[in-house]
Amino acid sequence: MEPSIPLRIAYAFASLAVITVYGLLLIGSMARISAKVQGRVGQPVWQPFIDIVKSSGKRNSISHGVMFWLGPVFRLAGGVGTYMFVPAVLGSVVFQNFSMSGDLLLVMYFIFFGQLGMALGASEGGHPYSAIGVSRGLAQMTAFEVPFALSIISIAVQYGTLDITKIVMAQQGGFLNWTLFTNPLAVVAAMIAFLGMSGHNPFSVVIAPQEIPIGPPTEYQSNLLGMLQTNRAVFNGAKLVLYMNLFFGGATNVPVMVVKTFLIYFVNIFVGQAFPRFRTDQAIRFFLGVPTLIGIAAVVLFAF
Amino acid sequence: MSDIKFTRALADPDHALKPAGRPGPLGKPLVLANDGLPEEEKAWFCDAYPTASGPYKGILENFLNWARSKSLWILGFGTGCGAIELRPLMTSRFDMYRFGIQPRPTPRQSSVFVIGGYASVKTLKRIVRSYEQMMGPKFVVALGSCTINGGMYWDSYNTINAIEHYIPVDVYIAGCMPRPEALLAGFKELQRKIRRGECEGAVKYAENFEWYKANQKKVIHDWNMPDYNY
Amino acid sequence: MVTPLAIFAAFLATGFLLPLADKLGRRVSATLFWALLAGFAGLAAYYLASFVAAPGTLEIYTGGFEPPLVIALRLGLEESAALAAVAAVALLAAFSMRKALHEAPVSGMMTFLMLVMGLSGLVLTRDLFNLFVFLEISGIAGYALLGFDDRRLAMSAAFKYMVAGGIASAAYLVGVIYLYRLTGTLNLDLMIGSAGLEGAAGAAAVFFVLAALLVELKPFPANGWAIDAYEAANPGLGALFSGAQATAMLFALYKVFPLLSDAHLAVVMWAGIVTFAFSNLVGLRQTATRRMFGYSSAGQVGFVAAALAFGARYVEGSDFAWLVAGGLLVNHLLAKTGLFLLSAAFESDGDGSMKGRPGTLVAAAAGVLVAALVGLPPFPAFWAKWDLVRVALATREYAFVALVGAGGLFEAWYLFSWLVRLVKGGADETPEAAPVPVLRVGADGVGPVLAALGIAALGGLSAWTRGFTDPLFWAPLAGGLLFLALDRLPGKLKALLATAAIAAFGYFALPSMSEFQKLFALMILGGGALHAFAGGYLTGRRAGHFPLYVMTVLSLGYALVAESALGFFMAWELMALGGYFLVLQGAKGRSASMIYLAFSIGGAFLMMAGLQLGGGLIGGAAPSPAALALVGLGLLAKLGAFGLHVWLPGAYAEAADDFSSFFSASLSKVAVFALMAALAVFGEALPGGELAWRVVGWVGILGAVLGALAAIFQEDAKYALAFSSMGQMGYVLAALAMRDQMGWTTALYLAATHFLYKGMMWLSVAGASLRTGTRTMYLMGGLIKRMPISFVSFLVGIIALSGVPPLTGFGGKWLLYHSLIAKGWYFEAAASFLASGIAFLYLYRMIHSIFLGQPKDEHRTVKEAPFWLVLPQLLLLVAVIAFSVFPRLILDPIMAVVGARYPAAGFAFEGQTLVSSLGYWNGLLTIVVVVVVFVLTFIWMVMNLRKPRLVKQFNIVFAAERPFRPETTHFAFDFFAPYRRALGFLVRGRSEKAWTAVAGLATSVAGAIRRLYTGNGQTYALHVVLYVGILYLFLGVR
Amino acid sequence: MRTIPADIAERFEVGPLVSKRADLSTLDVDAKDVPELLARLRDRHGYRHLSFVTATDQIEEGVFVLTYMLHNHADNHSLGVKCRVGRENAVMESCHLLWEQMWTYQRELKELFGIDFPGSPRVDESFVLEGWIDIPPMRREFDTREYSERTFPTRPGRSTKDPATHMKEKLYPEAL
Amino acid sequence: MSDVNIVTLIGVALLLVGFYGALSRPNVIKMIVGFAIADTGVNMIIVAVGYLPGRTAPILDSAADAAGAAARMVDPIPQALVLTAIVIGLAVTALMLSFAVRMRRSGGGMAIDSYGEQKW
Repeated sequence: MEPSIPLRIAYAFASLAVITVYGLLLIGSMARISAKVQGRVGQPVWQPFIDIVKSSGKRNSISHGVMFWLGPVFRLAGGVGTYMFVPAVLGSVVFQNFSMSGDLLLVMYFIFFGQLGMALGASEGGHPYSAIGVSRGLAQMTAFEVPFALSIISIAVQYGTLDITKIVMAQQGGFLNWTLFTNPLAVVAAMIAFLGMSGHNPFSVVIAPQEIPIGPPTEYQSNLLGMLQTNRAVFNGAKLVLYMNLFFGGATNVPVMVVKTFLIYFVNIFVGQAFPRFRTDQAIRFFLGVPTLIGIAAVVLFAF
Repeated sequence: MSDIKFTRALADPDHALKPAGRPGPLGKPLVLANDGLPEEEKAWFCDAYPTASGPYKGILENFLNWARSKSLWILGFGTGCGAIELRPLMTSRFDMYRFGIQPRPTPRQSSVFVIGGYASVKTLKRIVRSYEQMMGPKFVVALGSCTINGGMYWDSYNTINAIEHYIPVDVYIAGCMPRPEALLAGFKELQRKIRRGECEGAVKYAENFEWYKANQKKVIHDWNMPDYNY
Repeated sequence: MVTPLAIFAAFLATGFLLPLADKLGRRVSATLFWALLAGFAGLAAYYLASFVAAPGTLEIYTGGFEPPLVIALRLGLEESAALAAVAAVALLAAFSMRKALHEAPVSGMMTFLMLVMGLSGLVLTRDLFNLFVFLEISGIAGYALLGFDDRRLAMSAAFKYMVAGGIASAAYLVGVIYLYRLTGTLNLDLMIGSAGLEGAAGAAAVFFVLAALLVELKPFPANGWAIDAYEAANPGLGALFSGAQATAMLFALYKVFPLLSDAHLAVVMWAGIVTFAFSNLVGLRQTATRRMFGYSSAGQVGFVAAALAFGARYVEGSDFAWLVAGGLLVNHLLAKTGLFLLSAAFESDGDGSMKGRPGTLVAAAAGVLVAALVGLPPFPAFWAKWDLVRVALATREYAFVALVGAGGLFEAWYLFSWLVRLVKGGADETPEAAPVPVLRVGADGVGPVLAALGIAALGGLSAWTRGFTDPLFWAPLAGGLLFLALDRLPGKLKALLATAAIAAFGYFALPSMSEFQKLFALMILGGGALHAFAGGYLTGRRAGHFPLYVMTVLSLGYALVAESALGFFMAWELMALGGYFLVLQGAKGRSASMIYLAFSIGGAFLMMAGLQLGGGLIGGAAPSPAALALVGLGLLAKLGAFGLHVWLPGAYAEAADDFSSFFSASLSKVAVFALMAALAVFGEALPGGELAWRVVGWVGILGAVLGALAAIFQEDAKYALAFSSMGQMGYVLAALAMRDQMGWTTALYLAATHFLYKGMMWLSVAGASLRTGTRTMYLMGGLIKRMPISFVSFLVGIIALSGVPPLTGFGGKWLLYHSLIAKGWYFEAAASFLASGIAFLYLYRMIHSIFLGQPKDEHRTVKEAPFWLVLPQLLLLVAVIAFSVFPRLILDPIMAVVGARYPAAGFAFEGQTLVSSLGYWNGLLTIVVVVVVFVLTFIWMVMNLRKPRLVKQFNIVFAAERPFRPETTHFAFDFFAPYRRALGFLVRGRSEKAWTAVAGLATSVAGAIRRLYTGNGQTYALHVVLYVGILYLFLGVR
Repeated sequence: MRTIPADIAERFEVGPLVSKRADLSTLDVDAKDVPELLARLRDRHGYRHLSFVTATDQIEEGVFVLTYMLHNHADNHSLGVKCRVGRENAVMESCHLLWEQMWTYQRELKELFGIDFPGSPRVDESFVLEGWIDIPPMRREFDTREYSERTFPTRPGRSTKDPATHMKEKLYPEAL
Repeated sequence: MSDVNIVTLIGVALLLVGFYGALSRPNVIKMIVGFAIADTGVNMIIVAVGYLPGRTAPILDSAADAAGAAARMVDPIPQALVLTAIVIGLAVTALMLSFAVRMRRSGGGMAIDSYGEQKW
């Protein structure tokens, strides 16, 4: 049964609230896990909440122009929108979001919406480091898109569809039906791409705090920064849910979603804690090397 | 080449510390003069007069103060030898992250400025600039004797003696150098002060802007920046 | 009717009278001279008119006996036409030489008259020995005139000429006397069909005559003496040699054709076409104008001879000779005469430098002459070439066709280079030199202009007689002429008028169009009108822009509706020509326009060959893979497909900004149109089958990837956009190559949306570079505050182009990936992902470098782009938004068009949702969700703002320092340096290098070949002797 | 025992070679001979490395003593070439053409001592002190304490204690 | 058909000798001489072609009257032609010589290869 429009909007807000809270807690807990790896106690898991409150509670702010203000708006709208286009929980009316707008391609391209807007806002700040950060970020993005795209093509071939819901449906009925087991090469390629997407080590040269003070958001502060921090949670959530749907059988209820996304995200931390940072050109070559070959293999395996 | 002129500094005999917290003069101009800049450079910098925001009162403000105290982002700017004592704070032994303290590379996003020991005149210029670029409310922790009364550099020709003449300071941590434990204690003290609503350095700075600026300009002779760095 | 014998009588009498008259004063003798020439011309015109009115021949027997006892003359339509040509050129040449003739001793005028008389005799006589006499008369007069002004160069050239002429006449005499011996007559008509010609002796005798005539036609490589003569001659005399003498000689050759066997004719044909190809090849290395014209003349005469021989071999009747050889000859004659006269007026010295720049009228005449000579429409050679190639392909003379194409390409290259030097002044190496002053040439310009007018009139006549009576066909030319006439009006007014003209064309053309044509008409004519309006953005007259622009747009329009392949092809060539001149008008357009021209002409020739091969007619042609391959190759060159793209960036970037925009947004689509139409006509089979289409697909995808990659490394905004266009058209090509409902829907959608957003982006950049005075991106920056509308337009453009939802671009990406994956082209899809990722890089880089970042001090006071640029952008913006919200607005017509060809399989609409076999996309819902989320977020941002302070450009955290200059703070130069390190090796211009190597090979070969021309008269004589010997061997072998 | 090389001894009026350590000697020379001597030491005697250039203010004698410290990597020996320059209008010939890094030292000497090196690159720009307007601070007639008191407001109540006594008082008051 | 007679052979030989001279002697005057010789050769060939064995010269006199001319005379036309050819040849030779003189006067040498300024 299709819910009415107001109800659907209400559901969307509820869904968004859940993913925001969960995303922030996820970031907090991952920071804490990292701390444990380094032998520290680490920050409280709710630290991201406090940080956002603090940022939003700043008493003054500066702006470099209209686009500078719109940058975080684009970014957050991009994050929220991405999430809105992904069905988070299979069969749940509340978490269905607005996934009827389009299929996987819509989600993949909408990811760029926020990035582009943010890049423009950062640009208007006029800070050279912002532009350098954007340059690195975009450059890296083009590279990890390749294995990711190959992986997507592989599963599109495998399932004969780009409809996320259908892909999830096809993976139901036991964990052996997950893409992880039916198409492991595609999952490997996509997970490597995911490392780049998340910007953790070894692909963190974009924000490289030691040389270009945190890259694109160098000039952002106050509630604009707060929006960026919020987006990080929502956007992470959206991406994780997408990955879960595509590769790990999706979820039929919220707890399963929580567990699965947590584990997916954990891969980042696991790798990030163990590796140093690539330079941009190294990262590009890396992604266009072995991960791309794996992706090609994944396509070949299912296409021919 | 040999026409160097040895001139005495244009000294101001009035070294007395004016009472803190005094309300600034009424009828402040809306626009800064930015005399230090050549005419063609003035268009590059914002020339608005800084205004005080706050202090505020109320439950919301108390909540925000709590949040501020729990989320202290240190500007990653090692101004003196004391910066070396900040590094251990990140290690597993001291782990400042526990208290919500973490370094941040840009003043725009930082809330705490740690003056790491002696500040030469040359550094002071950068301190002032970075401090002004931080968003309020902002807090200053000055560590080491040098920031309090000049310390071992008390008679140096290029090290200032008391930092609070140039920017407002919330917490001093004495020692030469103070150990990381002392730093942690200082930060805890800062958190308490913030929660009590006593850390209104930004407001003080804005209200006594002329006084601070006069002090700064007295020692910084090549003032090639706007009077207030947004 | 006055007997033609009167001509000789009059010339001889005047020749003897002139010295007497000269005693009475130069004025008297000059009057006599001019009167005779004018009378001769009048008589020739009268003959021509009367024979056109009443065809027939007039046989004249001198002395009242019948041949063989007397010398016979013949005057018919052909002869009178040749006489008229000789007379016309003689008049023009004499006019050009008037000063020299008036000042020199009277024998100069006498010799001139003798030359003209000799040439007339060559045309008229039917007696072989008499032919020899006239040959010698004209020859001796020619030598004498050549060396007349006592320059050492001229004299040595004349001597070399005489040496070669001596050998030729010896051969001729030997040949004639043996013919006489074998046939018993000297009369050509009696000789034809004589039994004496049979056998080896007859063939040998004929060969000697033929060889002598061929040598006189200056065949490659035995033509060094002729080239020297052309170079040394007074330009007027050069015109006479190249025009009149060549005509007469060709006519003489044509006369003896009936004597020739097929083997002889083959020798003529191949000798002629080899001369055409190789003379022009050698001409590539030439900078001295007259020597260059000499090579060109030798080539053209060879071409005509080849066409004549070809016609004699393969085509029944004389119509072919009339149409083709006559067309080519009259074209060459007028064009070369005009060019020689132009060089007389503008050339300062032999080194190719010019005294000044011509005014608009003379420049237009020069353009007409060069274009005509190269065989571009609508001039006679174009039509002749079309027929020649058709028959040549039908008779499977592929090597012949290839040589025709190659020679034309070489000739186009150096002639247009010369034209560039003429109209832009200076040498090629100094494009930045100070503007050359306009040289007023006065009366000296009359000759070239008359020649241009004549050639244009004849061209128009050719078109008309071929049945092109459709007003739409004439619209481009009429439009161009109209705006040439209106060129004095202010630019803004002309912009409005041009908009109206294009709209009017659309109004008349639209009713007859199919849906498919209408779709492209929207892009091409709609875009044409928009950009015509945008053309008002510059102040001043914009002399010469609008005639060319209107001609180009309207010929594109006609290309859409053309019903015959010839009509289409002529529109196509006209468009290429207009585009070339428009690129040339750009400040640094020289080399870009030349490369564009080379690819246009090469591509067009392939296309012509393909069209001919496929039957020559749109509709009713048989499917032909070879035809499709050739036409497709020609179209890929126009599309800028990978490998054939080297002309594209320069041409797009160096044209005027508004034309760049039209070029990229609209003009490139006509290749898509033509490709789709060609598929409909010639079938879908390519040589190589499905694999070939896969290759085409990959060519498209590689173009997309490498175009985008090249774009990110550009510092020049227009080059970046140009490479971007190349990449975008690559997607279109790949989609086209899929050849199914999904693929074509994608291709059309991509083409249509590319038209919209690329137009916005180009115009926006045009505004920015107009206001800042630079195209280099890192010199701009921070223009958002000064040019907000341009910024918004560019922003919407990049969002649309990059394919980010919710704007139109995403539809394109969605369609592309769905169709690629559904087709099973998985790796193409992956490469497209990479390409569209890379597209982000240059898009961001452009908007950052131009509109964001640090504004420069000198741009602090720039204004928003002119209204003329802003309005078209806003219109396109509205269209983009409308199509974004309601994708069905554009997809429904496209799917209807595609549905007419391919059955619906794959894409279908369910309500507002577009559904494919793989997924779905609801454009309306997407945009609603995005807008709602965006608005809510925006409200949240505004509500949370605390004391926002708008700060200035240097209020940035600069590592506790302050920035010192905007130039050093704006991070924009070599923006993607890491990318260059990682992947820059992919775009080191390998295609450019490959093509440069090809061009280098051609010029090296030319350089090697021209070592033959040592300048030594004796060597030249040896060449002639050897040439005759080798030709004889060829004859024997055959 | 190191000796002055013969070619140097015969060309320049040099003082005795004073050996400070096994690997360090100094040599007094007239200021006008310095560039030539340095060039010869660098090119002929292996002192290719310029360690530093510094000055000492001999206010009593009215001169600055400039020390050019060179190092010979081959036999691990440093040689300080010393010369004396008058304090009033102190000018010394620039040697930046011998070692590129020399200009940095010369710029520093100009700022801190007021010794001018005409022709040295950027010698008149400020070096470590931005906007210094007093007499060069390393001159001994410059009273740094007076300057500091005059320029930098200080906190009243400052006192100085001997650290050892102070800590004893603090930690072991009973021992006193 | 017996075209081969001694005059033809000499004519051909002269033609070849003339051409050889024109092609091998760099001296301009010698080249002209070569051409003159070749011309003569051509003329001889022409005359020889008109020659019919055992017939008389084409002059209407006692040896041949108007009625029997066609049977008894050699072909007169080549002889008529050769006159024209000789005249033309003479004109050409004269023109060449005059050019040679003027070229020499204009500062060039006597050798043909000193007039190679125009090339390529």
